[in-house]
Amino acid sequence: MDNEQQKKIIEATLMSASQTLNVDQLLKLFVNEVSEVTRDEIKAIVQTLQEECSGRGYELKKVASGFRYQTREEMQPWVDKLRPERAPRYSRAFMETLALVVYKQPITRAEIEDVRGVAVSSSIFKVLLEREWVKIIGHREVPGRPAMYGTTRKLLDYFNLSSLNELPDLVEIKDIDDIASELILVANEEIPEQQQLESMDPPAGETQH
Amino acid sequence: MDNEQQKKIIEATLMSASQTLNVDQLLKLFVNEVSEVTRDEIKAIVQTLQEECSGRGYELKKVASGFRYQTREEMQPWVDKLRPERAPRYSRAFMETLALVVYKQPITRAEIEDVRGVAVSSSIFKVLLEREWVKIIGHREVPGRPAMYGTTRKLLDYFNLSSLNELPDLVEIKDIDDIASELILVANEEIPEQQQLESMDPPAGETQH
Amino acid sequence: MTENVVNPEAEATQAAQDEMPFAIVHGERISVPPQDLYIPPDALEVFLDAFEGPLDLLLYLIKRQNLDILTLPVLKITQQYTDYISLMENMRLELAAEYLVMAAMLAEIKSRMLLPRPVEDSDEEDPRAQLIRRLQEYERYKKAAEDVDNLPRSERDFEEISIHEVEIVSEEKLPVVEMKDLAFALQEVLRRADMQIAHSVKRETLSIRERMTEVLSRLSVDEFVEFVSLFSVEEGRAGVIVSFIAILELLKSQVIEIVQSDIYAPIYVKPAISQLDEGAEHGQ
Repeated sequence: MDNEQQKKIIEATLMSASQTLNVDQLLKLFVNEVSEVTRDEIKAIVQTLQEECSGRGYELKKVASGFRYQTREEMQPWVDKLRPERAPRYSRAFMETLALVVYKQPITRAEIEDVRGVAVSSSIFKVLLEREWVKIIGHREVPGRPAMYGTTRKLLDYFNLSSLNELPDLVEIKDIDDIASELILVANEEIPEQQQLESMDPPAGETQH
Repeated sequence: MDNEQQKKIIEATLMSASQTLNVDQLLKLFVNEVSEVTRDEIKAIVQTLQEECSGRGYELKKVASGFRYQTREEMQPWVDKLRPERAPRYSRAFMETLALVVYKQPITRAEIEDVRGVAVSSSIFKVLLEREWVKIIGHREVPGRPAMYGTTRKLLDYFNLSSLNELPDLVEIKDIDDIASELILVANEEIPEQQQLESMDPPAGETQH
Repeated sequence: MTENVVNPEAEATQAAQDEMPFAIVHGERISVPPQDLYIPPDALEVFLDAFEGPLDLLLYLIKRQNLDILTLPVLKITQQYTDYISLMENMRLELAAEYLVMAAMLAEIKSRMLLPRPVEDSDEEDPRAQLIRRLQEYERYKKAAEDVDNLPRSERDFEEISIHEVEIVSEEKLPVVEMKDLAFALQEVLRRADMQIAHSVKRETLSIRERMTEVLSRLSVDEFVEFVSLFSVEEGRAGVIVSFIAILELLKSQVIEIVQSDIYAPIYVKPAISQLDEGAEHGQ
């Protein structure tokens, strides 16, 4: 079997797959075949296929759990024209809860509620767990042993990411920062300097300017 | 919008569609657009897309209700390799019927029904005959001249046996554990890989005949 | 979020972005809800959904004040906040509870700012700083939620492609039968048969059964088979006996017939079909 044939097989498989496939899964296409195919060869073929998508309406994308063909984003407004149903919308409460799990995992529900200042409805967790975007990754060893939540590969897949690293950075909210520093100035006039500074230091490592 | 862009839109739409799309539907992609697209142009674009599939693992196929991308037939055996096969199973009635033919041949349908205590559906015999595991080897000379069934060479081949004698003699054994252990012995020696019992370790080079 | 939420939310956002559409004199005490915040009571419930909680509301109010938290920070905010939740209280008690906690906190801060600070309290953190840190953290994740929401998303921003698979009929999809299954099936059916009646299931060696099938198979091809040809010497004594018993069994069950035209003439075996036919023809 020549390289061209292998490429066609991988292409047809990825095109018709209803889920992402990784290199290990693609390797299984060629087990027990006379001509052995290596991981590196699979990778090279996938890369060739990716390059061949250039200038087409679709692309071969690498996301967290593997590779998949998908339409290009700029095509979506057009593709949508033939679709009667709309993609689901998610509420702000849902997205804020999700963002907290994404950026502060592992995190308990109480911790989420603490940051948001409001109770998180059970239905939000139900949907997050049902969609397998979020999973319970352990329990915090405090009274009640609350579940700690973390994100899944499926979530990354859904948001077209291959790793959590690709998420936008948590931004420093400038205005409030300014408020804080100005507050220190004002406060410094009122109370002794050093206590103010201690209490106002932003948490280490999160500062970015 | 140039022709290239129209082609990409049609390509992405057909690729992501869950059903076939015809020219009329594809036309709807471009309604209310500044540059009007005609039916003939759509047809020409689709034809270009079809030609561009040459040498690929998939094709753009025209079927009765429209166009759809699909895997090439010669790719499908490969694509199928990754599909988790849910092994179909035969019913208990089927297995008991087969067992009776194997162990009590030549046997008529009435005799099988007699032992099983219930009627045997015709479909079971149909499948047994279609798989060529069982054949009619004669007729019993009683009223109605019922067919007598026996097993075939093909069945022995399937179980990798050279003679029915190599099947465990089960009639007298009442203890199911004995059967099981006896079967494992037989299986270890005889059964080709794909039919092996899950519970069993692969025969470590001890095969004997 | 339901459809009717969209408008108020958009308005709220709009208002937050605008440079104070209604003039509020710097430092002026506010005794009524701000104009752009005033909602007819029957619309309040809808409006409430625009905020994700007390921190969200507080953030909004601070932004509306153009971040002028320095000169009259807590006092003014507290005023607005309490005005706001007093409206809310009548409508949505269960929601109002969370907002009330925040109001209490604001009131505490306000009171502390007013009171002279005792020396021993100097260890304590400025309650304003604590509140600001909470607000800061909340806003940070509020922004993160927007960022995540803006990420290209399956279904909304792109489609996963899964083209049609041509179906090919493959014979390999036939069910797999293991010998084990066969044996268990027999065991099961015999056990049931035993229980039903005294159905006699005699021990019969498979070799005889198999030979019976073989003999019948040959007879279905050739009508007449020479008796001797059914035996093969290579099988040895045991094999010959098996064949012989098989033939006797077949004879006994009237499946076959043995004919010999003359003494010492070759013995033939044939299917018993003709016997029944003849019997019918001759009236017995």
